[in-house]
Amino acid sequence: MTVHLPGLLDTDAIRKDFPILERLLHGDRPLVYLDNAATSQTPRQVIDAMTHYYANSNANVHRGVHVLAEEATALYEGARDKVAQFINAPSRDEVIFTKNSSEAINLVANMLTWADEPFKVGVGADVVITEMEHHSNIVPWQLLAQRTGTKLKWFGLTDEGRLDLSNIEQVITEETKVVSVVHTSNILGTVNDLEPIVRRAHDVGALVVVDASQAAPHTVLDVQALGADFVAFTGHKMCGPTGIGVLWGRLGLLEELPPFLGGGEMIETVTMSASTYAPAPHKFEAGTPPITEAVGLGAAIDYLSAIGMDRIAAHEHAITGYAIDALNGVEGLKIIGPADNVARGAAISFTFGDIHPHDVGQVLDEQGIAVRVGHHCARPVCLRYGVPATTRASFYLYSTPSEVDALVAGLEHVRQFFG
Amino acid sequence: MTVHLPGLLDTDAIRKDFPILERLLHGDRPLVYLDNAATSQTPRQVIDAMTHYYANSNANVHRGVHVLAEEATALYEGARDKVAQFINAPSRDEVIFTKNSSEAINLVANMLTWADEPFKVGVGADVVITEMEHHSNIVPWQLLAQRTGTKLKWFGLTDEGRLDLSNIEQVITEETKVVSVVHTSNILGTVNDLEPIVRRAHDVGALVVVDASQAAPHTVLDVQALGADFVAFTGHKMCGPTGIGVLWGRLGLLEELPPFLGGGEMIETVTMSASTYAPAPHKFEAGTPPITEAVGLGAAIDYLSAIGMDRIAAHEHAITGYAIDALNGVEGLKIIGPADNVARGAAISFTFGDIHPHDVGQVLDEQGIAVRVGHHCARPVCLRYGVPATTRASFYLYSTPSEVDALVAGLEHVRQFFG
Amino acid sequence: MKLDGMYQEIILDHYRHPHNKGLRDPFDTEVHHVNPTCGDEVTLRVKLDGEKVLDVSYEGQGCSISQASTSVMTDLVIGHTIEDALNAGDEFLALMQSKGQGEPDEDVLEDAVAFVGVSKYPARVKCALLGWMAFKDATAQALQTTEGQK
Amino acid sequence: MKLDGMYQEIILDHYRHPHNKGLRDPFDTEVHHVNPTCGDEVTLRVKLDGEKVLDVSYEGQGCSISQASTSVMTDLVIGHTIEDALNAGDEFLALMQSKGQGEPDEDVLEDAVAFVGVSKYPARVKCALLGWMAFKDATAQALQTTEGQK
Ligand SMILES: Cc1ncc(COP(=O)(O)O)c(C=O)c1O
Ligand SMILES: Cc1ncc(COP(=O)(O)O)c(C=O)c1O
Repeated sequence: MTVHLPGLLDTDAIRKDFPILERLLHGDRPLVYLDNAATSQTPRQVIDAMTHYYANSNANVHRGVHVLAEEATALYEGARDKVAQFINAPSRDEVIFTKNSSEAINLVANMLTWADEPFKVGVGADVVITEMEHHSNIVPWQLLAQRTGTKLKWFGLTDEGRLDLSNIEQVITEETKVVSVVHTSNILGTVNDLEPIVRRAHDVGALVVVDASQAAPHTVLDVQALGADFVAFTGHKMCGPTGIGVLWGRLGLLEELPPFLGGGEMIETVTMSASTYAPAPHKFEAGTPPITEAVGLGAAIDYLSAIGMDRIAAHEHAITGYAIDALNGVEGLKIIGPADNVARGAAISFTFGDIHPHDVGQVLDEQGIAVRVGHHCARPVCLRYGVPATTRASFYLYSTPSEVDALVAGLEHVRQFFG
Repeated sequence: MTVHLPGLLDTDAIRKDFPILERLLHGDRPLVYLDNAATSQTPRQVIDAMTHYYANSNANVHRGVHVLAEEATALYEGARDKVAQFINAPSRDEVIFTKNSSEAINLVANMLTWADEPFKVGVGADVVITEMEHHSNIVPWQLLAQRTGTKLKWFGLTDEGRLDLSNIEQVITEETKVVSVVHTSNILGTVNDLEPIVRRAHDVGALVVVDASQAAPHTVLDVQALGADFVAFTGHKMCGPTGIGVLWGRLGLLEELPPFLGGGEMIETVTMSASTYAPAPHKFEAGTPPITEAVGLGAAIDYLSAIGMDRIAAHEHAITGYAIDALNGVEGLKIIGPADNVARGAAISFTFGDIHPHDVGQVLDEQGIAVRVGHHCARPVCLRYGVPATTRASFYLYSTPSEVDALVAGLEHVRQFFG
Repeated sequence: MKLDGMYQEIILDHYRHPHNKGLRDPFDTEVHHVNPTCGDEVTLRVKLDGEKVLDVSYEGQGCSISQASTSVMTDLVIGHTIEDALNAGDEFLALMQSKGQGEPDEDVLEDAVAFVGVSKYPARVKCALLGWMAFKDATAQALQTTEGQK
Repeated sequence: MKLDGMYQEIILDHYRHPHNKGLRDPFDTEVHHVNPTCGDEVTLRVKLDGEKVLDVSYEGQGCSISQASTSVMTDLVIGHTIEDALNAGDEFLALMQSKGQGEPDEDVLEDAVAFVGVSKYPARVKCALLGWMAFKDATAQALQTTEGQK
């Protein structure tokens, strides 16, 4: 029986674009890929764009006068244009290519580590994060704190899996230099209301960094509407390749803040004793950039945009609602994170009686169902909710209601196995 | 007329592996790709390995219990084994994947920026480089110097394009904490004799970093024989993809030195207030690594190893010798760098009368010949030899004597054009 | 079902009815080990007596593999000589690194031979080793203390 | 040959026999501009007189495009009003950004229309603009100084 939910995409057509979805596991089990928050699958269009690049235009970018170098440069810089348009950036020069989200966030932390006033951090200044951050938005700030003496503060979480902003005036104060917060939690699924945080941060003159790693793939991301100063995301979660991420930053800030990595491409002129730097974004892109990966990310953006990010968001909302209902019907299963389908992304974490997530994941795998188990690089969330780990199912544009059904059936099997 | 040189590889067979070499430019001109020092071309075997990965095993690495995650992890860590074997590393844990050579060198510079004694840099300590470094081995050390007060010193160059080590005792002193030097110059082609540098540096207790970006692709690279403490190289110059580089470092050092980027994968345990770090190499690999790129680099290493790095070196030596002779016969052409074929890599820079390299490159391009023009990210070398820029032809395992002939004929055409 | 290779009945038995679980006195040393990738934890006590392992007791949480493996381990070491116990640990480690190819010696490893299937699942090998590593660590610490007292 | 689209005879003529090359006195301001990606350099002097560009002279090294473009530029601005000269610069910039699609106004740009082919080569556009940018900068500085003296 096929379920029909309002807002679903034509997944029959979409799934044909993803070669891996045809794979059979353990002999004859069709792959049910529910690990999209870890990484997304890659459509043929993206694979082909990269293959075509290697077979036709491969060269190092910039400075070359030969045809291949000009084509490679046009493709690489063209990908920057696509990203800028995708996130509604005021200027293409605000788009910096990094190797992943983590580097993008570390880039901001390191710019600030070496910045002069008015951005200077150190003793007497503080940095604010939240208890639902991914380790990649925790550890860079811990390192900054250790290295500079800046104090690290954070927002706690409510029992419902939402940010507790009740003490916002005490957490974000005149001492706060930067507030870095996740748009959509990769473990809880929570979509945060960033507006009050951005407002308060800007009131006290702090910069706002948004970790949009779980937002860019799933919803319309408009950096101007968001009002933040920096936004980070990563290619491999949005149908793109590994090896590329993006930091968007306000041009005025990128002009004033110091560079991070030094090397080829990021300079204006070099002598042995001193160098001057290229304007943004190149100032922050040392060395040969991820050229093929930018080509792939550009193709991924074309792919997603052709379907429409609003339609993808609606599809995932429908699937997530269906999954929440179905999982709530599984005896002994407890969702960790918002239990309703409001302001919620497509990742659902849960515990399952006292069966350890490793065992849950292993038995699901045997049925071809790929979920993630563990602390999902958000160990403080596990500590907060008193669980050692969770099982997480996460959806994307190709996910179907029958995959949710397969998960529920798989869980019944898990129960029998360990019963 | 085909030229036969001793040591040449079977380029007819090899060229069939590189789809791009079949490309015609400007209508009907076969591509003569002589820009290998900027980036190498990519064999079908490498493209296929990555395509196959995306279509079959794509997943995030580590921590996953599902089949795809286990396959992806095995492939990613398998690539680390291949790199370790390729460079004769004593331990696979000494191989860190970065995004390129530049990041690898910045990684060392930043480890040292935050290190405690005995590695601590700062006022009173110095860092030694050379005048023939690529900007990626200059700017990271300039940044370290500015940030910490460490003094930057360097070896000069002889008129013949070699390192001037006559004052080695004055340059490398008891104050020296690190010596970072290029193995093979990307602009001059010089292969440096590193033995006296390593000896002197270790005598005074300094660490040695070797920029092997132009060595790993072209010759047998044995980190144990080299005796250095860190070695950096980059995937896209050795038949691999963009988006990946390698830092090899001695395990003892990697254990003692502090991490650089923070985030997922590099931690052992995280709480809001403090974290502990995973052992090397993971300590230095924050965030989702370049997984597909590692798969591609592994395939590139298989490809190169099957041919044999010694045989590739012999091939390039033969081609380079042939090219030096041929270019020396071109009136008005002057080689910048060693004029003989001794201790020399496969990159040849030259000036051509008073015709500007940009014009040389443009007219060569029109004939399908791709060379690089400019300062090749080594502006201090141009300043040293009093030239604004050079034209550079650089060879690889698929380069042929007839491509050298095409270059020489192309240069005659350039002369006529601007005559 | 292929999974049976990993979750052998003997493993599920130990998981459902663990042996020697619950911390006991007296003990020489207590250690706390964590598997950071999955949050598995064990607190383990060791009581030595000259040449012999007098007692091992533990408390912990984790997956079936880590819990069963710890239970099996206690059976294998309690009452045996320290040397035999550490030897068994080495054998078990070798088995776990065998990628499913190991041919375990049942005389040495007894119930622990059931874990051969686990060695095919790299992500689970660490689970199986958690209790063993804690035992090795606790024993080494206890021996050191005794050395110090001599 | 397609290259002829870039290296039009008129460009090669200016390259071989540049106009107004060699620094001259008197001048109001002198600027030094560099194209960091290829090492092209120009030192350029401007002498203004109220409304008009009295003189422009320069010294430099670089590729045929940058040298010819600077030579053509001097012809176009010397003796013209400052307004017309800056206008021509804007027209030329627009032409260079046209990716080969520009339809330059020969009345305004004269010999500089020959550069339309260069605009198809992104790597060379900066070369063609070097002299023009230096002129614009030197003129702006000269005007500021005059303003200051009023
Ligand atoms: C000698 C040398 N060092 C460093 C680099 C930098 O490599 P990447 O651009 O891949 O970081 C290069 C390549 O451009 C090089 O030739
Ligand atoms: C919320 C969030 N932030 C940051 C990251 C880190 O992304 P990457 O591993 O690509 O650096 C992830 C993905 O794991 C994530 O889900």
